[in-house]
Amino acid sequence: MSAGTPAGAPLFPEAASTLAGRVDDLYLFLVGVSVLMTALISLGIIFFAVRYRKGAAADRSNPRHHSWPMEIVWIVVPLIVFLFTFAWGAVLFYEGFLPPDDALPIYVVGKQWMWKIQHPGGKREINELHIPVGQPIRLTMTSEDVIHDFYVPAFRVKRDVLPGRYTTLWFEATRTGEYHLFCAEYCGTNHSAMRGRVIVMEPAAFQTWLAGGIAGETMAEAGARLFERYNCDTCHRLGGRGPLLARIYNSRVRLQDGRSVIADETYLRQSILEPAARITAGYKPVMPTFQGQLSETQVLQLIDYIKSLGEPEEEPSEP
Amino acid sequence: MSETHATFAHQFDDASQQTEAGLLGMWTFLITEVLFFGGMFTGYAVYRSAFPAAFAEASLHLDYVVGGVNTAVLLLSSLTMALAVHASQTGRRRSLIVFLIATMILGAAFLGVKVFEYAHKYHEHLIPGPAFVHEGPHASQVELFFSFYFAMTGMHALHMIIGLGILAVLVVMAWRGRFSPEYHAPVVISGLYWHFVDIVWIFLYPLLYLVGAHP
Amino acid sequence: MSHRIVPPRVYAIVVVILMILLGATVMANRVDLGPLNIVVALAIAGVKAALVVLYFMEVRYSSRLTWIFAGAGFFWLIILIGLTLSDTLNRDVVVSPFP
Amino acid sequence: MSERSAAAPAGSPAWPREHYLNIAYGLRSWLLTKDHKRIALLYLASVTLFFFIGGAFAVLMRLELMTPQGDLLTADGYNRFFTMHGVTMVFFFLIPGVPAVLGNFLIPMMIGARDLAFPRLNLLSWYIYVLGGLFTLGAILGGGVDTGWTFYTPYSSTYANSHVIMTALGIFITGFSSILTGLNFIVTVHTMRAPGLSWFRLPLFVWAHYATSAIMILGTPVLAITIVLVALERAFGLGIFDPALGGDPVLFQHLFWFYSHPAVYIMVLPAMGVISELITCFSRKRIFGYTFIAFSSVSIAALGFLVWGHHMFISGQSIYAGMIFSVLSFLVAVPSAIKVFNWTATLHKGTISYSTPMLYAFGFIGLFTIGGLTGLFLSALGLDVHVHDTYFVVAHFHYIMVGGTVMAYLGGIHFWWPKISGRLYPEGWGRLTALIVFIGFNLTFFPQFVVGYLGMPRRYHAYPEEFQILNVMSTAGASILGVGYVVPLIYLIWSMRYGPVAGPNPWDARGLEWRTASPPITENFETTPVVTSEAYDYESAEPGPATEARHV
Ligand code: HEA
Ligand code: HEA
Ligand code: HEC
Ligand code: CUA
Ligand SMILES: [Cu+2]
Repeated sequence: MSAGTPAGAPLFPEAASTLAGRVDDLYLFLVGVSVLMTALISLGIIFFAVRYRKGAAADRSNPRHHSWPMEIVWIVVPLIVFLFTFAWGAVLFYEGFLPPDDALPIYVVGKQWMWKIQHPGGKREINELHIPVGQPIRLTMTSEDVIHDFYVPAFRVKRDVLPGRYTTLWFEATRTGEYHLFCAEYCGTNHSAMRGRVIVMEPAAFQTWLAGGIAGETMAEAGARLFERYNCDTCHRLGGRGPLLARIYNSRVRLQDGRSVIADETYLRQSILEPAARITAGYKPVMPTFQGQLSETQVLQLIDYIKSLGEPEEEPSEP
Repeated sequence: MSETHATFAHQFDDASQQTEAGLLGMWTFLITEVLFFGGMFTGYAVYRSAFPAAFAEASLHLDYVVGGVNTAVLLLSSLTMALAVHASQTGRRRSLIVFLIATMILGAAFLGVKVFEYAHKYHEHLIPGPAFVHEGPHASQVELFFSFYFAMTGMHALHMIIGLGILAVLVVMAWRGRFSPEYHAPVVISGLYWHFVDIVWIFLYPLLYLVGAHP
Repeated sequence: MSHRIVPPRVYAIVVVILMILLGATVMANRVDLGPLNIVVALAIAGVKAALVVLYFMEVRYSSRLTWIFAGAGFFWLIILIGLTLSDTLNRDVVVSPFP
Repeated sequence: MSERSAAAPAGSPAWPREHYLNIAYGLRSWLLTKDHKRIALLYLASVTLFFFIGGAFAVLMRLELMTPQGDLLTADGYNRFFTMHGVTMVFFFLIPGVPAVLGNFLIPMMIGARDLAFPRLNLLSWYIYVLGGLFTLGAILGGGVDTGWTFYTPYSSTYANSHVIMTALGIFITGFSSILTGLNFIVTVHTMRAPGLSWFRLPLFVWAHYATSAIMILGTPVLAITIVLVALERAFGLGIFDPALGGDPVLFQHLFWFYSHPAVYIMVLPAMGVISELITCFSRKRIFGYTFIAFSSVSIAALGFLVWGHHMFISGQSIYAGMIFSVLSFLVAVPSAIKVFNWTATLHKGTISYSTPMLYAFGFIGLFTIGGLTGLFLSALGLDVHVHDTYFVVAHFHYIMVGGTVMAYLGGIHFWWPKISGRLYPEGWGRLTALIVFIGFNLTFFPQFVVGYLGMPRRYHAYPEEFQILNVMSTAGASILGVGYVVPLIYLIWSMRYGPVAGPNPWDARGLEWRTASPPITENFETTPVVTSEAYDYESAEPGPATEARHV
């Protein structure tokens, strides 16, 4: 799908994810509609302008100044096209938020002006993201300072990375190779230097890459260490003052105020940094805040540890 | 907003057109005021729905009795303002001046109480920013609440101060006998402004002072 | 001011009602109604504001245009608050995995 | 008032003995004027100044972008340039542009009034504008701002170390000038119409400005308070948007776009009003579908307030809110389509002449259509994910704002120049520049669609090499465009002294503004005109009322 000029500069972006071709289809559809409409209108204008130019002997009898049928046509026809386009775009968008269950989690922390990436196995990289081809990937992202935006044009995906919150992004690469990674939300001086590469590898090569280098501890191991270091286990143990954290990830937690929420990454993050915001039913608000003591990376490690303690067996259901 | 002469300005055909334009102008201006405060109300709505417990806790730091008395003061000032308009419509200069001054006194009383409340917050270290001190699990969201408290009441107080300035001008004009049953649009128009400021407070009071249930 | 002059008695009655409503807000706040508290508080405030607009600001005796102008600001404010909340109240739905 | 005689064509019958320009001389007579026509000229001068300041920033940016490395400017420098380009162009050129210059000059005349309802407020609005401009210029001279014209928090509130507060104040202050202008227009249109001028006899220019004013009234205050909150957060540590306190940076975006999306319609609706006037005059035909165009202005203004979230599809906004905003964005495109089709239909069976204003009008319709259609790409959720914050967006809005509004603005200035100055501009030069602008424009911004879809993010000081060719094309186009914008400045100023005398109605147009002398007298009309027919009465057999005025 990549056309190019003789000089080698591309005119159409590479398509390297399962989503890319589908976004391109919508794009080309809209290009078609636009070319058609622009041609219709500009040819119409040119035709009238020439035919009825001053001095030309054209038939000007009975000029019209309004016409209900015509108005209705050019209201209804565009409306139909518009609603069709909306539906198409909405479906693509919705699916872009629905990671498959087997998606491989990877954690991303943006900061002025670099991308810090950590694989669950503990491997870290900066401004580079190695991933296997043909495997859905799910990024959990946050920022240490301002808003950034994780953008891989070849995958046609992009999502803002916000401070104080997690956003997620998923994609599945279809072709090996190296692709641009851009920061697409203005974030200060070196915004345009906050660039990197996404390197898509064959799964086997990816495994070798993962295993290579200094074998550090996994994220969950690091999280377990933090869990001890910050004495979380004084409360979060059997008979302790806090709830047991095993199988809590993705379960439905009842809150004191009667609401209930799914314990996703965002919830876990908030529970650690602002425990008072949402108190679990049946417990006292005694947990201290760890805001300012843990870096975003450490919070992610703790969360990965909590996730490693398992998920509920059945789907979380409405209480 | 309107011409201060008892006659009408050259762009108008007659005095009633001028009055009509003045009133419509004030109403249009009040629309902008609704949306000006509206930005803050929106932020408030977002955070209150996100942190109900913290807002309830923070609100307990405000004295709802003092706030309630202040609300009553402001409502009364709206009454005196309405009576001032009435006096101007019926051409009673003396009562016009009396009611305008009464309105000013009530407005000033409101602001006085506000100053006292702010000072109290200062002593309790509840002014957001580096000096903010609050113990407890919701500390940061309590600070958020107080950011709104000061932004909203501060902006309201600023409008009150401007209102007092306008009233002072009206008193001088009334003193000089500028108004008559035929020409008193400035009083009516200023009255609209004053009542609007009152309305803002009518909403601020329950939203800021009465968040959690007071036993 | 071509329209009619409102007798002061009307103002007096309105201010009495306003004071009663003020008392009502405070009393309503003493009972814990859960999420209904805010609804009651806003409803009372809305009635108070309406009284001020209709009588003190004399909209009740004014032209249709004035009614429209008096309502427009509040209407647009509701749009602003409503659509903003349509985002912030539904964030959780997004970040959690769909059931 | 001095009684000096004008340096003008003595004895020329078409030249009025006394008019708004020669009634008084000297700086004082301008700075204290309450005449809407003079205030319009004050605006014209200041708005033009800001356009060239903004344009100069654009030129420097384009020069930097000729090469992929950031070699001409530092990264900080570049960031300041695009911010100040955006801020001056949007807040100090395009928003006041058509309304405060052409609207101010024409609305009272078009409705047969002697002035706006509140002349002093009108003058005040100009002073407020200048004050805001001075703050912004001060910030620029002091080193500038680097937040982007969108001022996203927490960057603007906490991290940026440039003159945010100063610029914010500048925008806050000009906001009030915009509010006052809108207020004045609304009250004027409601209360000051000439006898016989019912709502559906108003020129569509007036309808468009009424709708614009409504947006100014309803939107601007929200921007004002938002900016105040950011400034308070920066200055005193008040934590309204601070994520460290649990504050929500996305809330800022909601408040900002609640104004700034409708503001894009502030920028285009008045231009659409201009186009309706031009098309009818130069095809000598009544407008097609008057009521539809009139109501489409109003519905754009109203629906325009419901779509702001389309700037935030991937900002962490709820996807359901995203869907609501997306579908509403498609709906707001319908009234724009109505206008485009009706304008085209107006040409049918007209008598069309290709004068300069008409060429700009043609340019507007074509480029606005392209800009608008690419807006649909952006409001299609799944596609916006890819093109958001790329050059595709930059191309979209320049097509509408530069290809659309600036073209309409130039067309309008040319069309009403005889009324404003009493003189004709050189037609040949006019047509030539219209062509230069059209070509330069497309060469500048069309490549940006391509480079945007390729994935080049906006606000990038340096970029990967494969995007270079398209960027060089764009820079080349910008220099042609720059020439196209400087030439009219020269010949319009030239014509003020040397142009042929225009007479009251050189276009034989039908609007009330053409029923009085050029330049008009201070009170606009000798006697208040009485309106007896619909707008755009170009086809009536009897010589229009305009011809009467010509024999005076
Ligand atoms: C005058 C300015 C102006 C105008 C009028 C518009 C008009 C529109 N805009 Fe644009 N827009 C901007 C200025 C403007 N915009 C700016 C400045 C930005 C960037 C801000 C920033 O981030 O800095 C932006 C960004 C922007 C975005 C966000 C992009 C992003 O950041 O990801 C979106 C998304 O929906 C959008 C959509 C639209 C739509 C749907 C319209 C519609 O109103 C267009 C309607 C018109 C038409 C559709 C054309 C006429 C129709 C026809 C001829 C009928 C065709 C018929 C058929 C298709 C059958 N715009
Ligand atoms: C009314 C609005 C308006 C107008 C008229 C323009 C006009 C132009 N804009 Fe502007 N632009 C914006 C509004 C506007 N822009 C906004 C809102 C942004 C977003 C900012 C942000 O991201 O925060 C933007 C961003 C923007 C960018 C993207 C920057 C980035 O994201 O990194 C670019 C890049 O090419 C650009 C180019 C131009 C050019 C070439 C013109 C030309 O049309 C200008 C032509 C004018 C002249 C050339 C000046 C006249 C001539 C002289 C001064 C003499 C000297 C000139 C020569 C000898 C060549 N603009
Ligand atoms: C002083 C005791 C205490 C300590 C120390 C403590 N917690 Fe907690 N924790 C609690 C209590 C009590 C709750 C339940 C009430 C609540 O939601 O705040 C809780 C809740 C949680 C929850 C949410 C669980 C649920 O069921 O919703 C998580 C996740 C959590 N804690 C993680 C941690 C981590 C990680 C640490 C260490 C860095 C830690 N806690 C330290 C007492 C503690
Ligand atoms: Cu990070 Cu831009
Ligand atoms: Cu928009």
